[in-house]
Amino acid sequence: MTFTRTETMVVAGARALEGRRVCFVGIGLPNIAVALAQRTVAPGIELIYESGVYGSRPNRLPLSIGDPCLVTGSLAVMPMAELFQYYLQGGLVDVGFLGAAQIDRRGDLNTTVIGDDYHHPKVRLPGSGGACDIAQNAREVIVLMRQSRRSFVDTVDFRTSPGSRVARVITDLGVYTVGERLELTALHPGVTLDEVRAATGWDLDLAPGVTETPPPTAEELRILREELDPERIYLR
Amino acid sequence: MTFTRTETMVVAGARALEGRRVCFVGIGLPNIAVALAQRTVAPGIELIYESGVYGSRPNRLPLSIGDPCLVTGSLAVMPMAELFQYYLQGGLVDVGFLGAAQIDRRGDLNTTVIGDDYHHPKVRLPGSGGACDIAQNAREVIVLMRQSRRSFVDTVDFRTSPGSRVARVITDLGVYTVGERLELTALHPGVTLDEVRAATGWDLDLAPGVTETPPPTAEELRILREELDPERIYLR
Amino acid sequence: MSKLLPMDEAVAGLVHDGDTVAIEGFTHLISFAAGHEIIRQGRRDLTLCRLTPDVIYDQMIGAGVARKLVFSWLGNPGAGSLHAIRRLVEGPGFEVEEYSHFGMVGRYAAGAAKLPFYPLRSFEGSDLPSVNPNIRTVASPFDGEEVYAVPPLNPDVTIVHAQRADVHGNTQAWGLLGCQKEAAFAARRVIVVAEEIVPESVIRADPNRVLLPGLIVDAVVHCPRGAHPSFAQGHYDRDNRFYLAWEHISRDPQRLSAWLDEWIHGTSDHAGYLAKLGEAHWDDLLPGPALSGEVDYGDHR
Amino acid sequence: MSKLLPMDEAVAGLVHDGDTVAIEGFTHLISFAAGHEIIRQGRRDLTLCRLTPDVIYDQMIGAGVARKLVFSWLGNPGAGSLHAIRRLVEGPGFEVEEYSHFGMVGRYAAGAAKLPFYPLRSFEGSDLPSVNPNIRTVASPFDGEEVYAVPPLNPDVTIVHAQRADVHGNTQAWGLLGCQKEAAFAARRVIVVAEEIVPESVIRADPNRVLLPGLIVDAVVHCPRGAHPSFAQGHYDRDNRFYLAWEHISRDPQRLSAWLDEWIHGTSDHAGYLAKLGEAHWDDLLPGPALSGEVDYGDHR
Repeated sequence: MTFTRTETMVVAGARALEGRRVCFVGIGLPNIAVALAQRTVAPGIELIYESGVYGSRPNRLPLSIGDPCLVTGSLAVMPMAELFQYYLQGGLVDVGFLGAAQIDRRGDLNTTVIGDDYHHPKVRLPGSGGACDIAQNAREVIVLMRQSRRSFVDTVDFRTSPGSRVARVITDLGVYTVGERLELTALHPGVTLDEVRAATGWDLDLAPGVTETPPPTAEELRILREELDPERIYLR
Repeated sequence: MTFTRTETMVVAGARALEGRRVCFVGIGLPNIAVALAQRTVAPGIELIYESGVYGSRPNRLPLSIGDPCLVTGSLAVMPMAELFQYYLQGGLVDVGFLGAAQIDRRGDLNTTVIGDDYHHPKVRLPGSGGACDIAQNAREVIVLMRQSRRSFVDTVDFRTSPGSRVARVITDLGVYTVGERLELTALHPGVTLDEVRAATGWDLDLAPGVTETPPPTAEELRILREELDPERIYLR
Repeated sequence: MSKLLPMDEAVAGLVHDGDTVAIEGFTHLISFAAGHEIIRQGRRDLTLCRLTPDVIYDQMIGAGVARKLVFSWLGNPGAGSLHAIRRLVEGPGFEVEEYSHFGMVGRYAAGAAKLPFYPLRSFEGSDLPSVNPNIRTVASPFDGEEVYAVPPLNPDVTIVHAQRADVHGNTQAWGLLGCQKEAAFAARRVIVVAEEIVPESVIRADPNRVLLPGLIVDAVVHCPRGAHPSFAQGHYDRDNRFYLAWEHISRDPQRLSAWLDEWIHGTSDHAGYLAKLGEAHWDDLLPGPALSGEVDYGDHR
Repeated sequence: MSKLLPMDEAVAGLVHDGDTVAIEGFTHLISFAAGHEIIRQGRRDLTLCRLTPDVIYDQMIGAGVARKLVFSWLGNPGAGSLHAIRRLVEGPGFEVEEYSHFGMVGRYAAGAAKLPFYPLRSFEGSDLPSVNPNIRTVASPFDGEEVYAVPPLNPDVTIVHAQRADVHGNTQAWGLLGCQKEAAFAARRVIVVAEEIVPESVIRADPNRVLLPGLIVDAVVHCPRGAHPSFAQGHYDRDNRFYLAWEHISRDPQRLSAWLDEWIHGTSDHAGYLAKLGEAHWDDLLPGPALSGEVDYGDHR
């Protein structure tokens, strides 16, 4: 069965949620990864969104973290002030699931600007949203993002969110654990170490015994392609 | 028509609410005075209670500031945190309506202890409740209390709530305005100046031109006795 | 997984000697049934927290379960005083820590939000800061203005009574909400006591009505009329005759002790207490209906 | 006294050149209709505040109404970028002030609560404090621990869209609530825009559902579908095709200008905008029902 690297990335993201109780779902790719996790390895996981919803059971794949399908049938909808204060800052979130435009070897994340001068950026990105808040208050953080020399940089142009609680990074090429710095622990099927090195803006560290990510199963791919994203909104 | 001094006090309290928009109703006698005001001089006044209710239209005289009759049919019920932060501290309360065990010539209020030693009180009173919060955050404060040498004291034994925003004091003997200190502005019908002096623990100040409180009208008494408090719970 | 437990097991498992305990509910939804069970099980040395200690803490403190009280208004609302507590407070040895209502609300809110302090405008010109070192000032880092601050309060266990919950502890309440939410989020352990246990689908049909998520709840106890003599909006009214009677019971230590023997130690649980009260007791405490109406969340798919 | 006004009068009377304006609503209940009317009336030099500027602020800023933006996430959610804003931000002269979501929520909350600052745990290890002097630290007066703080934000006017309100401005909403409440309580003036105007009795039947009391509301505008292309829970879904199309319209200044001419300046009000959109446009945006169920408040008398 053939599959894309984006599919492998999303599947690896979903699998990383096994055993988690409460996941704070960031903007973008994390949305589809948690939807897959709810249908596979983590049926009991409760999802929390910065829009002010806890315990969503969406009837369709949400188009954004503020989709009305996240509200209907959820366990709790509340002012954002309550969610940020009592759920997130209160320490109830096991894992925050974030994307980013840039990450560096320390796990610091940039979603603010490309370029050295904040006031005259080369590219203006969306900014923090809840990312900086999640990065400091979730017990740990998993990052899901596409990897390239432009996104995996030696030092981020702007540190939007600190890497202090980033525990794992999952890309379309492989999986990293993060202590003091990123270490490659698994390569996705068909990806070579040279390819990863070419897509990393620093001298890559390897964990002892780099493995291969088990490929997406037929069932995982069926859920992704038929149930969750038939229009390829996230999987494009 | 005969009437008691308690009735005159409550009627004077109600009349003082004419033209007010939002009244924060404290524990005790203020409850019946605002109920009378809603039925006479201030039909549009909105009542707010520290229990977390705004815009009550009770179908009976509330037994306490947390009576369920204050909730049903009100405009807003909310966590106390919201009421204290956004309504009271936010500056939306025109007038706070408080009772007290002791008041002194500066208008400072005591509802905490009788006796000099807080840690070994002669009498332990209820304490602040919301009074200290109301006294600092309502635009102005009206005090409703029975007057005697024990309640009108030179200096309160314990300053629970500051008198800085107390504008008027209404007792069973008369009415006071408060600037730097209390000044008697009206005597209730049948009350003499000597009687007031005997019930005041300091050298009483008189406003220029002390008047007499207009006696309760037949309609005011009918509402109090027949509609509001037929069992004489507040009017005892 | 169901968290449903009988009251005795919930209290035995989650409330320990020496704990800081909050049974909250501002006049409304006060879990008397849980307080009574704590008396039956003979807990000792509790630090009891509540804005308004109310009759329930007078009963508990009269029964000897506590060594300290944290509060903001110590009275029997509309009915008189709390004499068991007053006897202790006016004598030596019993510790009290006293705030305004806003101060107490702020302590729970800081506890729930994991903040080291809660800023508020109160206490200016009051003697309360002079007798409570936990009321301090803090300066704004923007304009230097000073406001007051209180520290977080994190009970070991908070007990919340509500109109309904599912077996996972997802809890909804309406009417006065007091600071039940803040006290529960601030607590290390939470017991929910509910008038009704409902299917999860009832909760999920109206998610804006949530008070607490099951996530923070350790035990759910089904205990209809467990807030008596306080009230449950739409279920039963406050039993004001009992509050008035308490003024006399509590004033006399011997009567208080006899009352505890008869009504608490003499009943094995809240069902026993209710049986003793009798069904006719409720005749004039049950309100007519006043329905909320429905809103439409929409089946967005 | 009724506060009901047509949109043009509400905006003319309450939104002035140079004002600080917040049209809030987190993805949900965004008052596009009010934003469009502000464009039609040619307001200038506004400071626009929103957590997520969204397409509405891209339209307004593209139309030249603003000189400054206060925000926390600048994107077209799920669809791309906000090019009109980006062109200004990447060039000189346009001012931005940037926080995290929690920081923005805290600014409104401090504004609503009249506090000189709002303490929160965020920004540690982020570069945001180095580019925004309004993000500072404050030490706890209890244990000395430092947390971050943001200053109050008090808009001159906040515009809130909701599912229903009465003519006095008593407003109820369900589904995502964002920080509509905080932004409204923080504001000097408030405009409520509602899908439905209901009798006061509908509001009073469910007082726990309140979003805003009429007390703080200056004008009520009846404007069904006034949140399009954002959504109103239970009323209509997000028009995602429009959000996707905006990516292309906004990218090209000439197309943007043509769009404004056709859809905003070329329509006299939101009714005109809706007529142009056509009724068939809504065919797949209307959800099926998902009712909340009722609760009983009890006729306690």
